[in-house]
Amino acid sequence: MTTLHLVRQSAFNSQELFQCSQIILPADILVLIDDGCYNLNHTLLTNIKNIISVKNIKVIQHHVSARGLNVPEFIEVISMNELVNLTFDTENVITWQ
Amino acid sequence: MTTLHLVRQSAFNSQELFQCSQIILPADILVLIDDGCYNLNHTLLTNIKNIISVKNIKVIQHHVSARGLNVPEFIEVISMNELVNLTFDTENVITWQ
Amino acid sequence: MNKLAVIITSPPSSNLSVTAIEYIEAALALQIEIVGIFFYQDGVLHANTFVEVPTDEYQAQAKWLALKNEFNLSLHLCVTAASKRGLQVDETNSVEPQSSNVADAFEISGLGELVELTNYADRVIQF
Amino acid sequence: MNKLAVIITSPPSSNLSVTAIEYIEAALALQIEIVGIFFYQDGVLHANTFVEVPTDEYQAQAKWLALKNEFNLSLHLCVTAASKRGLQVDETNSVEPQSSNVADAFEISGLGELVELTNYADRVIQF
Amino acid sequence: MTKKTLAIINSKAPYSFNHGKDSLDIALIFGSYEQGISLFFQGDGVFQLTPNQDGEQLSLKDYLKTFSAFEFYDIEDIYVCLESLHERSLTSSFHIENVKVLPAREFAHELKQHKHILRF
Amino acid sequence: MTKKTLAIINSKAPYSFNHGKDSLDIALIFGSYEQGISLFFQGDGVFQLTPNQDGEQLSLKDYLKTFSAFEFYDIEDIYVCLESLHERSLTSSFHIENVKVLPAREFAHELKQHKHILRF
Repeated sequence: MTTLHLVRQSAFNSQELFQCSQIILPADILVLIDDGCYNLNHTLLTNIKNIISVKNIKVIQHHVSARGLNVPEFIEVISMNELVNLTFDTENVITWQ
Repeated sequence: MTTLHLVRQSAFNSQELFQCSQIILPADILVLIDDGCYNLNHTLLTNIKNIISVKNIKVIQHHVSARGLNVPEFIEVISMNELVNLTFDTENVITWQ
Repeated sequence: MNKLAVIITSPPSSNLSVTAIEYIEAALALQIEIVGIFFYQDGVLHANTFVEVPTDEYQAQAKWLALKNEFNLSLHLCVTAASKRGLQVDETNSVEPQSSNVADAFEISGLGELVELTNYADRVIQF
Repeated sequence: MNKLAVIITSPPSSNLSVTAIEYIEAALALQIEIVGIFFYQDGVLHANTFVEVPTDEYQAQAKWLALKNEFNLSLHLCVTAASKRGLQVDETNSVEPQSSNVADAFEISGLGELVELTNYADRVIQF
Repeated sequence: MTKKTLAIINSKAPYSFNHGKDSLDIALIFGSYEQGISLFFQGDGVFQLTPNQDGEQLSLKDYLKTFSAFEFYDIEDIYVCLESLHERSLTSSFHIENVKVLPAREFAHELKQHKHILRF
Repeated sequence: MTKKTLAIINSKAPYSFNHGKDSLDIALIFGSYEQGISLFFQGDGVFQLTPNQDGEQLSLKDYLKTFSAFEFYDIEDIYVCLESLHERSLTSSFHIENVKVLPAREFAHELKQHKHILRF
């Protein structure tokens, strides 16, 4: 059972990423979208890397570049098409907004 | 110069109380209203007690009782009328919502 | 006499606007002069006559109308915020009155009105 | 074929709804079957013909109409959420068509429709 | 094992936000259509379950009272995140019966048993 | 010392919320009426000032570009909370000139010099 977690908010502003980190399980996938992109610099992301494989943390390309943010090398940048595919490659999805 | 700080949000959910705690100054007054009442149990309130006198931390009576919360003895419970008076006893007001 | 202006940014469906109204009622009871209420962001929905609230829930719009009637409060609606949220604010008044959905008690204003209010008021409070 | 339902809870003025529309366009391009879009909470403002967005800004409503025309998407408007936010959703249709402010492309629905969508869809995504 | 149709995570406190009521409306409809639905409470959502509340003091029609109708609607699976209670110095005392308090990991495992997950 | 009329604290990131644009509209009106106004950026509000942003990639008309008109409107006092930058691993690099970065305490002292304070 794999769940896709979409995080749309900044963890510097509210608790979505924190609550996601509480219940994310090892086989799950995390995609940072919208203001979720700001979490690339948040320490909670380090906690999550201790639970899920770093290859299962992704960020939407134009959402991160529009915000002028740098993406660490180990984080995969994906397109909206790839996000749609991930939706059907996993069993269910939680939107953290 | 005294500023009245009205905190309307839970610090367990978002960053208003944290940001208030960053800039509150010793002569200021803090009133917890609406979901701000949940902050009675938040550790940030302890930080704020190290900056402003505990007698300058207050909570709106029916907002806290409607939520079924207990008020620590040292926190003053006030009415809406008293909040209006505080607005004019201080120099300016910041609503943290 | 103490002069107060209030900025309302919370929608009628939130309990946050009940608090705003209670605060204003308390201020009026304490003889504070309210120089104006400015509705901005989601607060503009308070003026929308199409907004339907179940009869057993808090009727924020009726409260504003009652306060306007009793105390002649100025209720200013920010035109930009209002038209983004579905209020028909044709300032030329060319629309038929019955086709507009702005409650009569509210005046169509711009942010210039907010400049006036902040200049005139001793305190501005945001709810 | 993969079946998708989408729940829209963000208002047209937020960039969050641009993301939702981009996602739906990507899904359609990938031949995903979209069984319906359900507008709930502030998402209902997407259907409001009185909402005016400056011409040089993102026109979410025009996007929905174009998607409806090209792909025959079902756009369901939650009646309870809509009437709370100023949409005139008289289900008896007794109002004159020109006095309603619900865009034609949207169907007035209830939460029962959401039950149908969740049963029929392989995935439900909330934006 | 048959998956239940829908799980809803409730994440907001009851009065300043409408999310709790919007979630409740969905839960009752699913219940009345006899669709499997489970309710999860995490973060400030746990404040929807704490005792001694009285929304009428806030001039509200108190939707929390409707929670007592869950059994009538066959809504039986109600889960609370233990860590969310601890963070808020709350005990396992609630205004309705049959609430299951679970540590975050077990809470997550229950959540995953649903075909669809919404969050309000 | 004459107090300035208005200070606005900007607390939200630029795109998902409309708060930044709503605040900007107020600032420009106050500027055009030649009313003293100062802008303060704290929390995620500092993301309204970071460089290399391009809202057009999000299909937006990018209101951040209007910030370059602040000087024209005599909006000259722009303050950023140093701690907010540090928390977000940001440097003092901004897309407009003449931004003053202040530690929280000094930021607070500047803020108090205003007759009214709004927060968006």
